[in-house]
Amino acid sequence: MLEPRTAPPAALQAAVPVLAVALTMIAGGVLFAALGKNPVEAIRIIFVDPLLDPFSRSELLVKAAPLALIAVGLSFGFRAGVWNIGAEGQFVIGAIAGGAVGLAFWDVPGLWLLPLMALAGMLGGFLWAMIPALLKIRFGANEILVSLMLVYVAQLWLSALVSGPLRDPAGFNFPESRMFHDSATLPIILGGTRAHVGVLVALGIAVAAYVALHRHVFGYRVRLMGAAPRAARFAGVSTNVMIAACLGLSGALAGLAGMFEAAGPVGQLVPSLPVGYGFTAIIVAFLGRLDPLGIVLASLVMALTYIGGETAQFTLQIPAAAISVFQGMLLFFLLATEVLSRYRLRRIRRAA
Amino acid sequence: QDDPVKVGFVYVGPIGDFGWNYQHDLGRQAVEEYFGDKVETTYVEDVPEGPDAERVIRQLAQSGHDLIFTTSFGFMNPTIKVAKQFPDVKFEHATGYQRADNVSTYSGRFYEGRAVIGHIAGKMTESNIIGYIASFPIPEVVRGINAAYLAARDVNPDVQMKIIWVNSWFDPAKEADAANQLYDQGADVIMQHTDSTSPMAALEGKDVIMFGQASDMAEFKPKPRVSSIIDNWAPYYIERTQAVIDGTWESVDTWHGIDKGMTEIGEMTEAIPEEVRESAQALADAIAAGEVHPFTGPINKQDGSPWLAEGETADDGTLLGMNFYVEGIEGQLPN
Amino acid sequence: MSALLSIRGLTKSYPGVLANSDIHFEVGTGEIHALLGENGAGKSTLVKAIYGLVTPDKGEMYVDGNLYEPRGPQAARAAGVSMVFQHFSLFEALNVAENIALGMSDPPGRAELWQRIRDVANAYGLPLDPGRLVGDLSVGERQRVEIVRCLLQSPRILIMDEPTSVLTPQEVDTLFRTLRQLASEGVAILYISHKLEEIRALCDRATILRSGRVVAECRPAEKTARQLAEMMIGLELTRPLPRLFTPGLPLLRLRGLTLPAATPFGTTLNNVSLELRAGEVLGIAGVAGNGQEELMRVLSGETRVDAEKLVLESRQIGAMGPNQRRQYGLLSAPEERLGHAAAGDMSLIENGFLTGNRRQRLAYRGFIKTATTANFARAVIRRFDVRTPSAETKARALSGGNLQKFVIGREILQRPKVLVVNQPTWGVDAHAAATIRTALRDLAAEGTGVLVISQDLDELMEISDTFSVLEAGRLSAPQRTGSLTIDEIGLMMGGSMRDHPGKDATRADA
Amino acid sequence: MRRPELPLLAVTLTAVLALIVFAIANGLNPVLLTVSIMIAATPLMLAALGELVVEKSGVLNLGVEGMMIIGAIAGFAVAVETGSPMLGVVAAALAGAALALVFGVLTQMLLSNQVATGLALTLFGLGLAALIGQPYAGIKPPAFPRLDFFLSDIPVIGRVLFGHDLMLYLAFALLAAVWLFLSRTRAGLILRAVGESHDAAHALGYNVIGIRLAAIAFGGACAGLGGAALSLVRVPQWTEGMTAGAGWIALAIVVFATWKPGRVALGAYLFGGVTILQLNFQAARITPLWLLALALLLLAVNASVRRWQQGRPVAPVLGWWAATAATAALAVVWAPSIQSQYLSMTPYICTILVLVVMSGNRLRASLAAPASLGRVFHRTG
Ligand SMILES: Nc1ncnc2c1ncn2[C@@H]1O[C@H](COP(=O)(O)OP(=O)(O)OP(=O)(O)O)[C@@H](O)[C@H]1O
Ligand SMILES: Nc1ncnc2c1ncn2[C@@H]1O[C@H](COP(=O)(O)OP(=O)(O)OP(=O)(O)O)[C@@H](O)[C@H]1O
Ligand SMILES: [Mg+2]
Ligand SMILES: [Mg+2]
Repeated sequence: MLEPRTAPPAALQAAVPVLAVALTMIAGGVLFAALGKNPVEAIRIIFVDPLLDPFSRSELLVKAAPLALIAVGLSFGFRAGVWNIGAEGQFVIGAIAGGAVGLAFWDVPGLWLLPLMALAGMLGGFLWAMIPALLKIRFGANEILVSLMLVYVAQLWLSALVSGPLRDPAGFNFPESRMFHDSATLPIILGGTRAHVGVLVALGIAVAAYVALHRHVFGYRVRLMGAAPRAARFAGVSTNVMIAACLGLSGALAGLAGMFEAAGPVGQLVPSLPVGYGFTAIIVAFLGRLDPLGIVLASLVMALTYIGGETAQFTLQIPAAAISVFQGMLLFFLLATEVLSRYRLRRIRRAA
Repeated sequence: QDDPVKVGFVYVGPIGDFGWNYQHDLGRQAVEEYFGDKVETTYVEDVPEGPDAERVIRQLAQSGHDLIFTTSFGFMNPTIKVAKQFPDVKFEHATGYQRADNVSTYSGRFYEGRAVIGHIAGKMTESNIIGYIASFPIPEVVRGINAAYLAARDVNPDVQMKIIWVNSWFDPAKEADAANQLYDQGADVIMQHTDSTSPMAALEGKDVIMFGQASDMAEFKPKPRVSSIIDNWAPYYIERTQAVIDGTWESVDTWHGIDKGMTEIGEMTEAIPEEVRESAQALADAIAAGEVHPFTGPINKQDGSPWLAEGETADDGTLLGMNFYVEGIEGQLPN
Repeated sequence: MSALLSIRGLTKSYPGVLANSDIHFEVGTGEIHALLGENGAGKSTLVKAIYGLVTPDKGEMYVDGNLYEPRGPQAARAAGVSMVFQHFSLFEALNVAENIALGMSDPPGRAELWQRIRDVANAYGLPLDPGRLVGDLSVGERQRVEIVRCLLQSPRILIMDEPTSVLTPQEVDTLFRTLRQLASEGVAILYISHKLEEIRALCDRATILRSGRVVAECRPAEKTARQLAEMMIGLELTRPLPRLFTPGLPLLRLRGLTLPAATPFGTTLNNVSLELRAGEVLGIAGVAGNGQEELMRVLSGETRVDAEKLVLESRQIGAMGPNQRRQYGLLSAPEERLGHAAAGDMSLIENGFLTGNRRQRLAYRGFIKTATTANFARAVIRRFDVRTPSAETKARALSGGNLQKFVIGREILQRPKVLVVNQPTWGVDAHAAATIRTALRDLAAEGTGVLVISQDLDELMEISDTFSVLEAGRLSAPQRTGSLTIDEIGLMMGGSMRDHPGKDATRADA
Repeated sequence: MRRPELPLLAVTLTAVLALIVFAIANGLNPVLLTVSIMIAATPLMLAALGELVVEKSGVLNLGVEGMMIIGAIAGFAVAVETGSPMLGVVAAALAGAALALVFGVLTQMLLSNQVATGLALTLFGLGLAALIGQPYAGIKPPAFPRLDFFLSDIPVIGRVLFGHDLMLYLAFALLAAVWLFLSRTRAGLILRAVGESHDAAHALGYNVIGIRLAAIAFGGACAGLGGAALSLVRVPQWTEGMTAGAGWIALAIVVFATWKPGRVALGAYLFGGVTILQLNFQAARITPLWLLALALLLLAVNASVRRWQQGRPVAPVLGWWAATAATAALAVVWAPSIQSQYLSMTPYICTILVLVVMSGNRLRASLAAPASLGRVFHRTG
């Protein structure tokens, strides 16, 4: 029998995700053993080894930054009951918009270029997210489906652009843009690695989001709308404004992440730029319990499973698919254990 | 020295695709078999072209690999970037055009194979409609379409080509749909420049002939698969590994065709009439011997403007950047 | 009188609450037996146990002297027990016949079911069209569906949990006639209500619960309502004193508002006008579902209308949202405590911020002033005697009456110019209700205009100076309280007003 | 025919006519085209019917994609191993149901968020299917039995109605069954009641959680069948990620259909049609302008019929017709070369457009939508 808790203890709130990760390790171990791999070694390679190697550590940041950035944006909407499932598309559009600016001023030096690209990226993601927002506000169209359909559209558009207008003129017609010039490439913060300033920006935004969520009227409205939509309307929160704000915010941050990815690790526009950060970020958002600081941690854990998973692939030849199963399990366990923080387990007594 | 040479392979898709990646992995297995204890090979499959590729390549470089094959066009820039940081490691990038002191490029002249199957198609089509499932409008694919069309037209002036672009190297559902549509539109020969076997699976049992792509796709013999264009990387991989062992490795640009066996024509089945099999084999031999070039003038571009004069053959530069249809192909090249 | 149902030592606990503790009582054939008690006394828990929805921790139940242990409602129905619920048991998007079929264990075929519904409905004077969507029915008609659903199963024990809170006096009469007829046919009826006069009129015996225990048994007809109430709460009740009413300047004016229904089952407001003056308590009577929700939303600002339709003092505020209205002094408290007036999963402090933000200046440049906000909530808790462990407690954890005190107090403490409340004491027990009513009267005495929407005529008679009736989206002209009898008002609530438009045309006090 | 269906009927007829005109104008065989569309629509229809039942019970399971792909691989693997496509179909249904029950346990018993759990299910299903499927890539499945009668030889009708794979008939049988179940049976009534108000259903003694779990399992089985229709009939082949968004389209179809089984079939055919047609557009040089003209035409027909039906003047709609004509005229004179990526976007853009049009009438949509959809049910007591 489950009964609702009135006030979940803080310690439990923190312990629950840890429990989920622990259970995933166990279940994942069983999975790897079933594949004929040494489970202890596999878990060690996935969860520990990347932390010991300096390069892997920097890569962790590179991988976690876009995840955190997108997930922080999504968390506001998820709290308010606005389901943006299409961050991947907004990510792509952000990359296109930021990248197009970078290509337009290809060999123009200047410190203004990167901020301009970042703005363009955010604007692109924002506008792309406004499509589901406006359709929902005006026609009541389901934002889950609209934003998701727009992912495919964005990806095809990127593909069309890099094999058309944005194609590298010296690239033998291959579908990719030219490499960005130095002034359009994100500065590296750790020499010899790929860790770029975007990592710092993501961290800063997460902190700002934390403050906004817990100390600002905007965050209050978001939480209120999620907790009790009618009460939110009564409190003067406009549902439409919130739909637009939540979708717009998550779109802008996803767009920024896309621009960072293009101007950072990749350094050009390619059709394969999106690798699913927008979808993974949904998991990260829930793994971080929709709290910006939790999300930062969750994005690091998630990045760990990716990087560790890659290493496990070529050291133990664990197939890539097993790593996705492993990540799916992580989310299941998280969702399953969350019940513990919201409800208390109680034995049912039955009268004799 | 006693240390085995470590050779790494980076694949863009699953090795179980029975197409492009599968063939590269056959090459890797051939290296293992040939050198035995002297080498140690590693592969990473399903590496998306994009931000993760650089890390994977770099981790291979860092973990003591001496020679790394990156087997997809999208790995070009990451390979170059990593190569700069690891000057002692040798890199080999497939299908790209950028080289460095420690980066070679290699690819096959698959258009030679296309000419051979185009020849078969031209001879065998009864509806005079050849269907073509195309992936992306990059030079490699456009070259294949032109080569196949020219060879078919040589033996059958009435031939017509219908092309469907699926915008994917590997999307079985879409490829199957495209195959069905081409069939419904009357094509009785269908070629593909995509990697899955689903078009054949979809048209199995229908009155149509098809060709394996990248790998032999022998499972669909004798029909619809009547022959195939096979990418055979094994000899090249063995040769380059040998060069590293011998210390003679140098940065080169390799573009081999039927002559060196990098492009192979798969077994022609009984479904092809004896006489066609012979003429097709003769064409393949002639190409291998350098007597015939699939792009030999006179050839006009689609808009009617002259490209190659009588007897003139195309130079590699133009072929590498080919972005036009030749005269006679209908439809616009999506560009 | 033989005991048809007897309960022995029934105990049920919820975390932290002993909802029922060692309950003993008996109901005989043909008896109408009342269960009385303040909010949370355990009445619903007890009847749910009888209907098989709650498994008791201890104790036995006997029907006809045989041990009765229902494993679920189906088993209860098989044993001849039927129940009309306090909340939730109809499906709006399904039709009457479907709703009834769902409440039966073994419904007959469609044609036969329709016929039987008509037969039973006519036999008891409860006309119903089996084909209509329940969502389209008035609340009184919905109650009929529930009752017919029970009657169709020829129950031997009929449980009614607060069935009349939504009925007009005339509908209550019909219901009582039905119940007496059933009792005369030998059905045992367990009847729960907070309306003590009804209990006195209807019930043969009453069992009184307090904090989950039986504290008394009596014959209600032999007691006054006041005595019954005092037995329930164990305290003496104070009543607001009658007060002289001198209307001040007009504060709030709604002019000829017509508003189409916003939801499929909503009500259309039809040319509604009203005027509220300083120091006036204006009551709006009417059966729920006649436009109360819609009117409330128009006044609170959740539904915006043309600016000039609604005027506060001299300001046109029709197009403003709730916050701007609050700024200018129009505050409101909706009927639904959890989920509308307050967010259940948020703390009282956060719920204080919910409407207090503007007027109490709880935020600076959008950043919430934590200390000020907490102090505001604590002030409400102190002033209105809200029983809660702390201000950090989630609203959900409070009892209904206490949360209602918090919600009303939150608005009153903000010194409104006009306060609009909907069902301020709905489902609230006598003690908390008295506190709230007194607070509203005090507020009016200080010059605030108070608009009370309520279905409880006794309440309106007690606190309002003037009142109007809302029926089918139309609002009657205001009457001076006391100028009409409860029966006359009841007729108006039931729709007779449309036949006598002239009667209410002028203000009684003008 | 109930009157509200009239505009829908008109729009459908116009679309079918446009299809035939398009086919004939481009030398395509309309019959073959129709058959292709039917094959493409079947997996969508199966999955969407299952999801319809789930949503009618008040549960939103966004994991359709995951359940479909599990069905695709399970069906494929079992068919290959046993050589029997029928066993494969059974296995696909079971596998889909099993995965759905993971969702069921999480959301119904552990009260997790349905949206998040559904997404997790999709991710997990895609990964698990890829893992199981590794040995099956590129393998040829056993051929699926066809129902071929002499009737198949009747011109046009024969080819359209007969001689299809069993899956297609299964989909229509399922359509009839779901329709009958929901509208004619007591169990269907109870299911709808649970979706309408779980609290009321609980108070009347229905086992809300049990009923929902059964619906979820059924939905999973249907999605699994849809996956099998893909891997055993439509493609027929196993490859990683082969559902490629079909599960999401199935979800969109349920919204499009305003929770009515008949419209689910219509929706599936519409989407199947667009998917197939966009491949033909390339050869036929259909530009987005033509598609825009078609969209405008459908809107114009819809608005005109609706107004005519309501007895309102039709004149204000002339703008739509004029826009249609102008766009069509422009499309005739101006046919710019178009990158095929833009044509590949059409199924997705059409999905969005249709969602918008269907959501337009909020009052009606809210009537049809199960009132408890997506809400967590917590049983107390
Ligand atoms: N499902 C539940 N879980 C926890 N506590 C409950 C539950 N149901 C009732 N309670 C608690 O049990 C006590 C008795 O509740 P019950 O609903 O029986 O009161 P009631 O007498 O019907 O009140 P009202 O007059 O408000 O209807 C209350 O304190 C209530 O908060
Ligand atoms: N959803 C929102 N997100 C962020 N900021 C908001 C949002 N809604 C309003 N704001 C800003 O917060 C402040 C207060 O807004 P509020 O809605 O209380 O203003 P208002 O227009 O008076 O309200 P109402 O129209 O409900 O009366 C304003 O600065 C407003 O711009
Ligand atoms: Mg009660
Ligand atoms: Mg405002």
